[in-house]
Order: sequence, then structure tokens, then C-alpha cells
Amino acid sequence: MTPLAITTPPVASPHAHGGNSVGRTMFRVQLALLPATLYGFWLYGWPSFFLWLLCILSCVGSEALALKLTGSPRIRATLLDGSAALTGWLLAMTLPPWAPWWVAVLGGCIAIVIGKQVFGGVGQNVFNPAMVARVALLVSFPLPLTLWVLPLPMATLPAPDFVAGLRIFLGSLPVPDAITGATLLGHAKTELARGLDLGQALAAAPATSWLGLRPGSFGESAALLILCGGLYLLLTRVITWQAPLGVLAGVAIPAAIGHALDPGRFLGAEAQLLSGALLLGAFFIATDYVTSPNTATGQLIFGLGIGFLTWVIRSFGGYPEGMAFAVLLMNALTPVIDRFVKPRILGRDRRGKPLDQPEKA
Amino acid sequence: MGLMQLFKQLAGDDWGVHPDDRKRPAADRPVRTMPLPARLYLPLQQHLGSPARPVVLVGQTVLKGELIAEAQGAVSAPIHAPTSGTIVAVSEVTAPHPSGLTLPAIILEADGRDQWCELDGCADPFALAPAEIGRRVAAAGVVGLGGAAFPSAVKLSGAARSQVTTLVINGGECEPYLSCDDRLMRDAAAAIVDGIRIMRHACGARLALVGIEDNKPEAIAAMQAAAAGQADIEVRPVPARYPMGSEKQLIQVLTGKEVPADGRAFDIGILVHNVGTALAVRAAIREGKPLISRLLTVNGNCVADPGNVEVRIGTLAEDVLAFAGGLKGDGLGLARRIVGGPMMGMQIPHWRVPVVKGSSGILALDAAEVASREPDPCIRCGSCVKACPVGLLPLEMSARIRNQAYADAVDIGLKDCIACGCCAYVCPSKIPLVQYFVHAKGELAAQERGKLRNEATRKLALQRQERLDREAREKAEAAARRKAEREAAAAAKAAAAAQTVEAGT
Amino acid sequence: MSEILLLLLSTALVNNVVLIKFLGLCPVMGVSKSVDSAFGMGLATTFVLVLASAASWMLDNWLLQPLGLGYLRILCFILVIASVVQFTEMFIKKSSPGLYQSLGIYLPLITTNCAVLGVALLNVQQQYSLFKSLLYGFGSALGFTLVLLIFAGLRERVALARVPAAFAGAPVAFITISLLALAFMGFSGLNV
Amino acid sequence: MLAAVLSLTLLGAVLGVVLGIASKFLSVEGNPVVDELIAMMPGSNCGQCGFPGCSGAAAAIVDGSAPPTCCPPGGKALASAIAARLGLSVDLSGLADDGPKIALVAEELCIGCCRCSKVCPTDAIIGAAKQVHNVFREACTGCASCVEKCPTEALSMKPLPVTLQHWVMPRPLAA
Repeated sequence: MTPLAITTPPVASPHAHGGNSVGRTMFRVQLALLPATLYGFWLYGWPSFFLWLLCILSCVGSEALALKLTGSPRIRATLLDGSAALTGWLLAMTLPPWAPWWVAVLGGCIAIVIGKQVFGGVGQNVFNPAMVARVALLVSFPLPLTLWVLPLPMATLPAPDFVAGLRIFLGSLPVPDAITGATLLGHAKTELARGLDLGQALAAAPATSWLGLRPGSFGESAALLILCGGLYLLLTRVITWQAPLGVLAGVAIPAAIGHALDPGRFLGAEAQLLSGALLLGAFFIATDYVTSPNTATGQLIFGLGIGFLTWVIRSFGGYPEGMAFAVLLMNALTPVIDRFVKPRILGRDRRGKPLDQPEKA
Repeated sequence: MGLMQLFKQLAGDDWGVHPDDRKRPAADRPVRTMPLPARLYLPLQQHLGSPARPVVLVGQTVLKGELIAEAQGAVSAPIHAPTSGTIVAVSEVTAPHPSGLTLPAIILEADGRDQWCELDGCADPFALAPAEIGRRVAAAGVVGLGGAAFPSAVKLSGAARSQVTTLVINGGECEPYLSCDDRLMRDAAAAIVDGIRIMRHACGARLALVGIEDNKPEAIAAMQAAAAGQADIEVRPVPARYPMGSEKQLIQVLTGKEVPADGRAFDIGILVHNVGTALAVRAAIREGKPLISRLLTVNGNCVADPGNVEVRIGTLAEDVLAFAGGLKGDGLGLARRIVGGPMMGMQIPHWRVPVVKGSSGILALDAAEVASREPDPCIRCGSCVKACPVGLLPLEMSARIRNQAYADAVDIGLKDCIACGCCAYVCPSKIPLVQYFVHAKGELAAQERGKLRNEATRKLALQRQERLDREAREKAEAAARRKAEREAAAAAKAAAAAQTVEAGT
Repeated sequence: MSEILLLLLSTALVNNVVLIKFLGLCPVMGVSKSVDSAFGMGLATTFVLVLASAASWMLDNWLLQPLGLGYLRILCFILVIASVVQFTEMFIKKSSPGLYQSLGIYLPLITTNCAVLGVALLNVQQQYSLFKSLLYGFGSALGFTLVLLIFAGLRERVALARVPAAFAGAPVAFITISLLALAFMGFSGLNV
Repeated sequence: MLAAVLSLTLLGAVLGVVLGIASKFLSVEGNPVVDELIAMMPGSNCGQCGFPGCSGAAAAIVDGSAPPTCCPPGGKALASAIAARLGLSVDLSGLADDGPKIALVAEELCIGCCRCSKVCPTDAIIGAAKQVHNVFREACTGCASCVEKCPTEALSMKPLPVTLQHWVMPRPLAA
């Protein structure tokens, strides 16, 4: 009998698939970001919308350009999986809401080209692209990156209309001084530097943070909505609980201890947790698949590290906010964590030696 | 259950996957027996170990159940004629294997009489010595029917030697689509229990545990009823979760013990057999019948009339499918042909592949079921790490294999991989992880062979060097000898000449 | 006690030799392809750095300064460092041929590792005591080893990534270490 | 001036003595890595690497003048083993390894000259003078030294047929 010609190359099992896909995961993360983003538009008006849009466009554009230059055969498929758009979205969430247009363009370029495509594209990078861009921008352009506006419902001036918003965004209209303010952490840092006691300086700060009614990054808006998004991701199993819990605990525990020891010197746990990019970072940045450890234990360590470093930089460092630095530092440590924290292989002990065989009776 | 699940997930005990089992409706339909096909193709290697050696000649007529190929070597199994007829050839047949390569096989033309040879049954197996049971099981060519096809007698006698205490009967059948074990347990529970008792007697275990996934309530009920009077046979439902039917996982769930890596279940006093094997052992001992047929599941969206079919070993998949109503729409929507289950089964290049002892199913899947698509790059989501029942890092291993760093992949556990397919099943990027691992294992085996070859070469080169030295030495010795002889001769001549001169004077 | 800790932390993290002072980049780029050899290099450099800090301090305080030979400082320090490195090299060659092989030329090149000479000279410049010099040397070595290890881990990951051909090898390594330096800027201004 | 000269001389002398003593205690005989590599190589001294023998190739690989892939009979297996031992990264794709090959005698062309069997490093070619030669499959290492010696081009290298036991699942196409 003559074997018939094989038309397809041989493939290995399994011949079934669970149906999960990269696109679905990215879509769910974006869905989880949506409430906080919409609320952010309401808080900060048109300029923030332009910032958000341009960040995403810049990221997607850079991705397309980079893929074209590297001669990738799958440009469309890669763009459609939504990872570049998500990077842009997350970058926008960490920027001051009224940052000028060139910040968005440059940020998107840095995030995608230097943070991601240089390493080979999605899944290959070692640092979180959005955080790379955020830190690079902060270090290079400290002024526009620390210009915080008051949420419009709190401001004395009326919200800028579409045209005024566009002009502010394009830099042809200066940001009115009347609506700028300082973030809670920045305020704490300057007050401390002036030798003031934090207890007096920030009497009733955290209460407004739940609703986002204080100056801050675009995505820091309402802690409540970020938390809801995070819980949605947890429930749909897009993320696991280890990294977020690690971040929150890593900040809360030292903050609580420090506050108990010297309330005038250290912010309390609640103020630390609700301010800055902490919640956003805990649920959306620290859970980034690519740049966090593979194992549950590793992710817990990773989260604790981010939390602790954030607290250290916030409390002792030169910058008021340390989330982005902490994320990058722990990203760098991820391969080391992965090297030492591995799941136990069935039938072996933690060191990889086969289990002892019991003595036969 | 939901809460329990959540707790287990929190505790990190969340191995495996929960695929859509798609066992019904095929599992609920009664078993059909397939009529005898015209020709049977019996590969000489249907089991793990060395291939069997044919003991028949072309043209010879054989009776049903007659030995046609004998076991050779310590780990091997004989092959018997599934029906009476004439041996028409000893040639090659396509193996149930993705490579599409052929295997040597005996081809038997059925004469239609289906006449049994003389069988040597035993009314009271418990009077037999355990070793005798092992011998009979070996002679009947029984192999593990769960899929691995390891000769059962080797396991039984090995277990008896290492004094196992527990016999685990694997009724997990965790592969989606397949329901032949389910069907056997529903229809022949009493016979299976009898087989279990015989095996327990043969291996000397005290307790027999039957593990059945809880998605088969009818089978659990039937087995529990059949084992009712037996204090030492316990039927235990286990949670439906793939790969529950894998030996090490089932042992862990049933007994809480862990088989050491590089070790076997014997080492912790456990012997595992499939339910189908229990039935085959019973037939071999009680009736003296060799293993010549098996129950298999014909399933998949492309099959017109799916169900479980009793098939003679050596029947072509083509004939089995024709019996099951053929393919829908003449196989237009067919995306993949599989022997075995969808998670670990073998893709086959065409349907002219024989059913062997370890074939548990024939699947004809359409494109929606296969859901194949071009893979994306790994996004390191870690789903595979969570799903891996062995605790490996599939993403790291595949990245190393992609860069051909096979030794590095072994360092992080490639050899512990059981190729269950959980990682590839959950991968959002659809990376064919198992293919990477199978490829790497193949490459490593090839390298190992290369190493052995190098060693053999060195030995041969050394021998040649010795030979050359010896030859040179012998040549030198011979030359020396000849020279000595020549000199002696010359001396003698000279002496003789001197004498003549003397004599002359 | 807290002063000791502070000095260690500040030399290891805030004023990291590699990422902030840009000293000793040659071995960082050269021996960071695998974590194991990076660890070996880190140990070797730590040994040399600590020993060289102590030896150069003694040399400076007990010989050069009393004799007024400050102008011979660099010459003498290099002599001492070279000897220590030579000794280390012999020791590693004897005890771990594999590590010796994988460190290659970078092992003798510790001699010219500017971190070593730099730390020895900085010790003199800041007029540290012997104990503080040792601490300073050790802290710097700690920072060096830490960065080397982290960087080697990152490079092992990057080696498995699909880096575009134009960036493969050294370019992507430079980008990686620049991003690492960016991350370390978070420690700037750190004071307790 | 004198102090400077003296102190430098003294320093140099002391350090020199210390290092001299150390080199006595820490001396290493030969290069153990080369010996290890020699033990790994096929040892048939077939010469395909371009070095006089396996030990020459091992030394060249260790000092870096030859790549670990220079041994064709060793194939990928040896190359990756050597690379692992030396901690080198090696590009295996450059190695022409399309499966093992063995020599085959075309019987109708063989004149029984015995030239091939003389060069075979493993004595894999059997046959007396004026008799058709044959290659002993198990002993042939595929070094191809015999091919060029054959005056009638009766010898050729043929790939071994792939069997189920030797088949390797192809690597998935890169995404």
C-alpha cells in the first residue's frame, strides 16, 4: 500500500485550545481603565482628552513605524492586538492632565521605540514601556511634568471649551496660574523641606482622594474607580492578586509603622495608598505580564518590592512620587527573582533534586 | 464547590485545565461492534519496548487468537491474529504517528469464519500463583490500554517484586471527546471488578482504589454497585480536571503521595492500571483470550454518527470511520485527523492507519474545534505556569528551545514534562509549546545517539590503532626473524664452505 | 551603626559606581552575559576592591605621606592593585578553571578597572579612616556586584528576546543599561 | 629622591616575592580544559577539522582559534556539549547537519583496490584485495575520508533512512 502524500506539516498535540487570546486580554484591561478615564475627562476637561488621544495615537504610530522598519510581516495583526494602544493609554494616565502635545508625542515614541521595539516588540521588553517613558520625561522635562491643575469642578475658573482646550494643549495658551496646585505628595515634600510638621500641613487630605478631587495625574483621578477596574480584572482572572496586594502591603506596612513612630515626619498609610499613582500602579502596572515574574510567589515579592521602594523614595528620596522608579527597579530585578523563585516540580524538592524514595518495609 | 475552587486557586493548587469535555452524546450511545473488515494490518510494534518478531510465514493460515508474532526482549508483547484467515504479507503500514512514517506489519486477510483457536481459560484464577498470572497476561499480549501501551505483565510482575500495597485503577479518562473507558465501566462493571481482583491477586496489593472523574456519574454508580461487597476495592470520584488521568496526578489526588522524579509508582508502593486493562487481564486469565480487539471512541464534529465501537486490532481507521457513518459532507470541513484524544493524541496524515492496542479514539475535528491560528509572540502572561500540572515554566523552556539552547531547557525541567498539553491549551498567544518540547526531546535523543556514536567511534579508532601497532610489531618481528634466519643460513653456508675448503686442503 | 549603614547604602545605591559614577564599565559590558560568570566577576572585584582599599590606605598613610611622596600615589596604587589582581587570577585559575575560562581577559583587566583605582584615590581624597576606607570599598564593590548581577539577569532575558538584527548584541545591552541607570536615578537625593 | 627610589624598589621587591611564592603554590599543570575536551571528541583523528588530530582541534577550540562546531563527525551533539563546557554561545544553524550519513559502496564500480579500507579510521570497510568491498554500517562514522581515495568513485555518502525511532518533530515555525 502506498502512503498518501502528507499535505500539512506534522503538528504536535494538543489539538484543542481554550480560546484565550492576547487581544481579549488587552481589551479587558482597556475596559477596566475606561471608568476612571471617562471620569478623568470630566474632571480635567478637553485638554486631558487631547492628551489621552495623542498618547495612544503616538504609541500606535510609533509601533507601526518600528514594525515597518524592522520588516515585520505581521504589522496589522500586531497593531490590532491592542498592546500599543494600551501602553499609550497607561502613559496618558500617569501624565499631568494638561501636559502639552509634545510630551504625549515624545512619550509615546520613547515608550514604544526605546521601551519596547528595540527589544523585539510585544513580550520581549524587560522594562515597562509606559514607565520608561514616564521616567524619561520626568527626568528630562521636570517642569511640564510637575505642572498639576486643579480638577475643574474645584477650580475657580470655568472649564476651557473645545477650542481653548486645544490651544492649551498645543501650548499657544498658557495654563492659568489660578488653577494649578500641588499634589498631596509634592505638597508634603515641600512642607517638610520648609520644616513644617505634616500633621498641620495636611489636615484633611485623603478624604477627597477617593473621589479624585485633588490635583494629580490624569489617571490618579478617583481611587474608587481604579479600584473597581482592578477588581474587574481580578474577577475575570486577567490578573492575579499577588502583585497588587504586594504593592499595597509594601507601602501600607512601612507607612503605618513610620506614621506611628513620627506622625509629623511620615504620611499615614491611607494617605500613601490613595495618593499618587499607587492604585493605578498596583492594579495596572505591577500586573504587566511581560515585566513581572512568572510565579505567584515571585509576583508577591515583586509587588512588595515596588511598594517598599515607592515608600522609600517618597519618604526619603529627592522625588515626591516614586512609583515609576520603583516599578523600573523591580522590573530590573525580575530576572533575578525568576531565577530564584520557581515552582516546585512534581516529584522533586525545591532545589530540583528528586524526592527521596521511602524505605521499603 | 466554587468557594473551594477559589480557595485552591489562592493556595496555588490550581494545576491543570478544565476543557469542555464534549464526551456526550457519544458517551451515552450504546456500544456497537464493528463487523470484520477484509484485511487487518498488524504493526509489530504496538507497545513500548522492543518490537515483536513474526512467527508466521506468508501464505500461512491462522486461527483467531493464534500467536503471529512473539515478544522479544524483556519489555515487549506478543501479537495475536484478531481473526482467522491467511497471512498475505509481512510488509509496512503507516504508523499512527504524525511523521507519516511506516512500521513493519503483518497483513492478514480474513476468511470470514472468525474461528477461534483453542483457548486455555482458568475457572479459578485465585488458585494460580501470581507469577503464573503474570505469565499468562504476558502471553496474551495485554498492554496498557490507556494510551501508553506499556506491557501489563512487566508492570504486574515488577510490582509484585517491589511489594506494592495499593493498586490504583485509572478510570479518569480526562481527555475530552473520549468515552470508551466510561462506556466500559457502565456496561461491564462486574467484569472490571473481577479483573481488578485478579490483578490485585497478581501484584499482591492490599487495597485497590478506582479513581473516576466526577463528570461520569453513571460510571461511578455502576462501579460502586459492582464493588459493593468488596471491602478492599474502593471506588472514589475525583474532580474532573485535565490531566487527572495522568498516572502521577491521579496517584497524588487519590493517595496524597508523590511519585519521585526519575522514579516510578512502584517506588512508593503503588501500581496503576487502566480500567480497560483490567478487563483485558480478566479475559486473558478467565477465558484465555489474547488481546485482539478493543473499544474505541469515534468522535468529532466531522463524524456523521459518533459513538463507541468495538474494533479488532489492525482495522484501518478508514474502515472504522466508514462504519461510523463516514465523514459529514465527504470530509469537506475536516481540519485534523487524530488517533487518541485531542490533548495528547497523534495527528495522522491520512486515514489508512491501523487501530493498535493503545488507540483509544479516532477523532475527525473541524476547524472550529482545532481552533488553530498563527501564533503570536509570548507575552509572558504566565498562564502556562499556572496550568502546568508538573510545576514547570513552559514559557522559559520554549524560549530556550527557540534559541536552540536545549541543554538550558533541560536544566529548568524539560525532562519532567509529560507533554500533557495544558500549557498550549491555555496559551493566549497560541504558541505550540508542546511541539517545542517534543522537538527538543527528539533533538536531545539525537544528540544522545550522536554521543554514543562518538564513543563507539573512539573505541573503534583505538582498536584500529592497536591493530596497526600489532601489525607493525608483527612485521618488525617477522623481518627480524627472517633476518636472523638469513644470517643463520649465511653463517651455516660460510661454515659449510669453510669445511669444504678445509676438506679440500 | 546607622552611619555605617548609611555609608554602605549611599555608596552601593545612591552613588553607585557603575550607574551614577560610570566607573568600571568595561567588565560590566564584558562579563554580563551569564549570571554565573557575573557573580564570579563580582566576587573577584569585591575581593580586589576591598583588599586594594586597605592596602592603598596603609601604603598612603604609613609610607607615602610620612615620607612626603604623595606624587607617587597613582604609581604605587597601580602596583598594589596589579599585584592583588595577579594573585586573584592565580587563585581562580587554580580553584575554578571554568570560571577562569569564562572571565577570560576581563580578569587581568580588573587591574585597569577604574572603579578600583577610583575608590582607592577617593578614599585618600576624602581622608577616610582605615575602617571607613574598607567600608567605602566594600560598599562600592557591593554596588558593582549588584548592578553586574541585575544587568546579567536582564541580558540573559534579552538574549532570548527577538531583538531586531540592527540592535542585537551590544546596542541593546547599552540601551538596557541606560534604562537601568534611569531607574537608579530614583535613588538620587535619598537621605535619611 | 632616595626615599622615593628606595620605597618603590622595596615595594616592588616585596610584592614580587609574595607573588613568586604564590605562583609556586597555585601553579596549574597544563590546561585541564583541553584534556576534558579531548575526552569528549570522537578520537578518530579523521582530520576533517583541518587539524592534525582530535587533540589539536581541542587545543584550538579552547584558545578560540577554531569554533566548537569544527568537528563534522561530532555533529550538533558535540558542538553543543563543547559550547556548554566552555560557556560559549554557539550558532548551531551554521552546522551542516542534515542527519547522519554513512559511506556506501556501489558494488558494480568497486574494483577491490583496498585503498579505502586503509584510510578508514574505524576499520568500517571490509573486503580483501580484488574483492568487492562493503561498509559495515554500525562502524561507519560518516567521516568521508574514504570517498576521495576511491579511484572509481564507487564510494558515496548516503544519508541514513529516517525511522520512527530517529524521527524528530520539526521545530515550530517562529511567530
